[in-house]
Amino acid sequence: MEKYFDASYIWSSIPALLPFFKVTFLVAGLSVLFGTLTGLLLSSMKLGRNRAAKAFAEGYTTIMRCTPSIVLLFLVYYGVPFLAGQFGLYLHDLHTAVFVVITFTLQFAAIMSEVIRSAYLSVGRGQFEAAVSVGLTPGQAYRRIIFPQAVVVALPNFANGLLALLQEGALAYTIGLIDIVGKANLIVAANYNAHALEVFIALALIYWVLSIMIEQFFGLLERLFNKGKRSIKTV
Amino acid sequence: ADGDHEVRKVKIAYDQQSKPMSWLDENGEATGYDVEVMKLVDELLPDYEFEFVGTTSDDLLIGVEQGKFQAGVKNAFWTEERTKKFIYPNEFLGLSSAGLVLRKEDENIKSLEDFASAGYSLAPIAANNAQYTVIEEYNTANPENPVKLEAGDSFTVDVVQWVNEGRVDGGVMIEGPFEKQVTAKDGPYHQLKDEVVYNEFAVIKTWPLFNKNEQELADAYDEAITKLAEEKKREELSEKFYGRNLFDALEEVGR
Amino acid sequence: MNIHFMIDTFFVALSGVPVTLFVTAVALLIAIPAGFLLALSRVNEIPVIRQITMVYVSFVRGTPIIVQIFITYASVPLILTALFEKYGIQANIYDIHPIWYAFIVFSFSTTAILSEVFRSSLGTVDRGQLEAAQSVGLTSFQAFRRILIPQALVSALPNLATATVNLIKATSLGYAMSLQEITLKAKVAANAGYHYIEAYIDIFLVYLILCSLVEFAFKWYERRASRYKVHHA
Amino acid sequence: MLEITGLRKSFGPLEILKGVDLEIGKGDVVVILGPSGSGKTTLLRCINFLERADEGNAQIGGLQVDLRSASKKEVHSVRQKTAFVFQNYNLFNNKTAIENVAEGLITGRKIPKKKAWETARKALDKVGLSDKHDAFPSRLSGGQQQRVGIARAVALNPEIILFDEPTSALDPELVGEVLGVMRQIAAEGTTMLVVTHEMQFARDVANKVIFMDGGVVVESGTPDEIFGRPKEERTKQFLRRVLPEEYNYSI
Amino acid sequence: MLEITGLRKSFGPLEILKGVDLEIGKGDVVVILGPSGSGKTTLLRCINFLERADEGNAQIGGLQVDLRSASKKEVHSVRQKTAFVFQNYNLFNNKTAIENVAEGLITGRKIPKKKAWETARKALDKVGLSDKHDAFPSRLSGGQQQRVGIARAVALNPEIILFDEPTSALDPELVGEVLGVMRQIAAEGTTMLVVTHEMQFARDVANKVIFMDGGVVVESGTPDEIFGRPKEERTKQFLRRVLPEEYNYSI
Ligand SMILES: Nc1ncnc2c1ncn2[C@@H]1O[C@H](COP(=O)(O)OP(=O)(O)OP(=O)(O)O)[C@@H](O)[C@H]1O
Ligand SMILES: Nc1ncnc2c1ncn2[C@@H]1O[C@H](COP(=O)(O)OP(=O)(O)OP(=O)(O)O)[C@@H](O)[C@H]1O
Ligand SMILES: [Mg+2]
Ligand SMILES: [Mg+2]
Repeated sequence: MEKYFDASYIWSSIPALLPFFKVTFLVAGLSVLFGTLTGLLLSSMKLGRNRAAKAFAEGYTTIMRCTPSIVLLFLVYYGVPFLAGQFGLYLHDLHTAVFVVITFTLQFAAIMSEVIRSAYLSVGRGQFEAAVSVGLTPGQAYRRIIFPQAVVVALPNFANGLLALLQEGALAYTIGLIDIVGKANLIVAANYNAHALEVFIALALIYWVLSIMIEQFFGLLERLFNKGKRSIKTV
Repeated sequence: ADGDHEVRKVKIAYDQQSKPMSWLDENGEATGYDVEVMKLVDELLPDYEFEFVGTTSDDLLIGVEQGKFQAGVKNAFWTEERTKKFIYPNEFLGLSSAGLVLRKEDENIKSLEDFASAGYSLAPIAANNAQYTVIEEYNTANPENPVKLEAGDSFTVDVVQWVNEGRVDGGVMIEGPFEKQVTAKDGPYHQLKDEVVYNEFAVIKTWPLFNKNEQELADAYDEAITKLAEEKKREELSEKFYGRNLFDALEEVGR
Repeated sequence: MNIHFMIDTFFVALSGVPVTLFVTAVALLIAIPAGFLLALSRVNEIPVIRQITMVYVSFVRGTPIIVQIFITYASVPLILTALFEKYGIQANIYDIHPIWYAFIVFSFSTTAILSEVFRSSLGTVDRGQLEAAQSVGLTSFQAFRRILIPQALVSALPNLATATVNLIKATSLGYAMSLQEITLKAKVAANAGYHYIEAYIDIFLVYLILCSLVEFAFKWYERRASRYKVHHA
Repeated sequence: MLEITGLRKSFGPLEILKGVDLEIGKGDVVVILGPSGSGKTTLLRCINFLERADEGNAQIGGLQVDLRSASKKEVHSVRQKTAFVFQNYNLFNNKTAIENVAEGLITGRKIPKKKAWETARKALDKVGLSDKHDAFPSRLSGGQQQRVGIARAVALNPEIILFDEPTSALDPELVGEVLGVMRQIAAEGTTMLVVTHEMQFARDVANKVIFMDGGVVVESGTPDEIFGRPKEERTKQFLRRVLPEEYNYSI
Repeated sequence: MLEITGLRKSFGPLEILKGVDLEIGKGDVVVILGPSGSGKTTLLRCINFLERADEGNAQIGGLQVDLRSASKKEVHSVRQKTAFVFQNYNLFNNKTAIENVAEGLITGRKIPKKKAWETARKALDKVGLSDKHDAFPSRLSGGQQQRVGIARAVALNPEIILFDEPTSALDPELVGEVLGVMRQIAAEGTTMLVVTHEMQFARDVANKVIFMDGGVVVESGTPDEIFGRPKEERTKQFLRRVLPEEYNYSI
């Protein structure tokens, strides 16, 4: 085993990988931002009374959930410029990262629409009724009463979605985006495929530390938003 | 370039993880045998300006077909069927030496026939890799004595290590990488130089792939490459990237 | 676009479905009980196991599956050979079919995800249900089996469905281990003529059909399992 | 003050309110009695537009509205004139007791923050919660939560307060507490419409009792009329079942 | 039948039960009264091991157990001898009415399925639910659910049934229903320990009333003694607050 495994490759890869984290971060960050906004829209379609909008939002969610990310990535990467081309727009020069962000926005929106929907439903209707009965407008009731309570419920699932997104982002290298995973692949290629194990262990370590940080951060947020809520221990 | 002619920018995709044929180096520059030849072609074509776009093999193939890229290099071999999707120019880009990596004691296995007869197992090859095609074609031609061919992914398979470990009996490799890994003094597997061998079984022409609408570009390429052939530029690059002038073996190249 | 090729390859891709489903089924069979036990260990705050579970869950949830696949695929044989040599065991671990690696990787990752699913679903069952069961003379084990688990299952089902769909999609990464599943088969077929667009569309269709069916089955079962509930407007 | 005419409401095929008429004068305390499912809650909810009626008109503090088709603006002004005390409290879980009371004043009524908190403080003190201003609802007992709900309604100083069974989830000692607070508010001249099962309260505090069954007002009158000389058979039957025997003796 | 001695229980720093002694004879119906928070529920829960006591002994139907350190087996046999009727019903949500009743018989008591269903059917009929055997709890009204809870306890034919405020979550019409069922069971000679606020029931049905406050038994005696001639000041005070005035007059 020692013959093939050389831990020094792990330590030398980490500093080479880290700078590329900002690509991963940027792509994930933008996707989360746009995906959450789109998800909000989708969930309001699902909760609303318009049947066509509801059917659309539900169909959209099913298709997105059932499409492997890699396939979606290719569909967007080639489909979007193709469609734009029909309208005389030339989009082939756009940076690869744009397509990656679009892909993960589409996907994250589907996940978030479910997260938001269930969080909204978990806040009893009574809270809304009480708010309008003391003279708040529906808008104010959503903003001041429903939203802060729904956030608490949504946080753990939001964290789940975020972690999943960071992982799925690993696929972006298939269309040539050099994020942290892409860089790991390049390092491996530069070694003629030798010592790939060590490089990927380094990659896993970085991801692991990041996920622990995210978990801790969300745990903190949960405690922060959780004021006034009685937490019941399970079983 | 003459002033009244507009220079046309074209995108040439390359497989960025295929050292030494093509890769993205530490400085973020495209390089490798295939890329360097194309750079020379660019220099000879005043009407064109090449932009090299690094990507993966899958994306390169789809991208060139769709016109996202005008051409691509990925150590591609020629098959009849592929000519329906892409324009193959008249002139090839380079040569690739394919060989079997074997344990020292199997040194006497010189060809795919020998390998197949021994009933040996072969390391998986990525389905979109040219080597896969070579073996597949051999199997089609020799249905009574096929090599056990398995598809996998290049980045999970480390041929030299796998052969040495005994995980497989042999693997297909291009000569260049083998040189750099094992033979070279600073190669990561130099310590295995007495345990594994590389037995070449074929030298094969490699081609750039052009989008179906790029006949003009392909013709321009042909013109340039003919000139380079005269200047023996490809031979120099072969020496540089593969450690050996494969053009010496041009006579025996079947395809 | 080559429609003829696309149709042929659709069936080639379809022939990878059994392997995909097999891996999915084995992973679920292992992960459901294992995930449940881990969830119990966290719910009941069993000291050491709880910490180990947390570290394990954060690793599996935090690192890309493709990286987990790679590490398992590359290191398990190395470690096993070293062990076998040390203890003089005569066995050739290289004869192992790649599907075994798939079982390992996907069972591990699904276990971690399901442990979280079960943890939250156990929290939705009222403690009174356990007390009522004990008060009519059921043991804790009987209470779990007959009262608590059937109820927890209802709230776990939507998440279980998501996890299953994600698992099915994730098995497509099995191509990296030469697993003869949908993606690999389609891509091998595509290689001869470089029909990659057609292959990806086939892959898309097969997964869409497969996952929609799974989603539909779960929805159906969820309705059945929750028939005791009244749905308020 | 409040006048309802021809209120009808169905849920799907089920007609719950079958034409209800109602009149309440300024300062009145009106109690609605009736068996479970008779539509009492639905009536209150329709008045406050928590449910849209299928038909009916209301005149609330000088404002004339169609209960079926009132505009968003009209709904909002009706809600500004009323307050609702919910059976299950419905306190804002994410706000402390005092924030619960102040929310409607600050956000709904646009009262300056300082003044709103002053009012909220007074309202909480009035219901005997001087020491619980900063507690979250989850840390209050049922009776305390119900009292915050009442303080929240009272602080708005609305033209009318609607109570939906404000004591039904409380234990007997707490019932006394909450009814005491309501008595006091009634004494201050606030108009109240109360759905309750507390006969004692109805008799002592109300100046009008309405008996509902099957979606219509069966009978209405002073407490003495309803409890002492009920006219309708259905009313008598209900009272027999609900009142403790001794209570009947004592009348 | 049931004898408790020296029962103590704390939650964290809070001592809830401060040494409770209790004796119930076969066929007795004992009612426990007391203000909210006095530890009534905790007492019942400790008897059934839903909470572990810190100290105390019990003798239940011939079985002597230490309430603090009883073994799993002992706990199980105590539970086989008792049944618990919960304040909030706690029916098994995933089982129909009849399955709720049969579950303890089949899985707990190992009674053959056919016989268990027979018993369950009879128990449900007895509480007046002949037409609801196959309804899930979510489709039953509160009173119906509470009656299923009682049927579930009765069907087990235990040596003693523990009731925790079986009527407090019901509306007045349903209270009568449930108390009627309990009266009937008492008449059949079942031993019962009942926490309730229904004074009427205590007076009519109980042959012993226990008044608890602050974690101890303040006073106990026959209903006439407790209601008519309470000795302790605390008892008098509680009864004054809880009983409707007319009730006091009528005594
Ligand atoms: N959203 C709804 N959808 C369908 N039916 C409803 C809805 N809300 C109420 N109902 C039905 O309307 C009827 C009247 O309900 P309502 O709550 O007004 O009764 P109530 O007089 O307040 O009874 P209670 O004393 O039990 O509170 C009931 O039969 C109830 O089942
Ligand atoms: N699990 C617990 N943790 C901490 N304190 C508890 C717990 N359970 C009960 N208590 C406290 O113990 C005291 C007695 O509770 P218990 O439920 O026995 O009262 P009770 O007499 O049944 O009152 P009620 O009539 O309101 O039901 C209360 O002050 C309560 O807050
Ligand atoms: Mg009501
Ligand atoms: Mg209690």
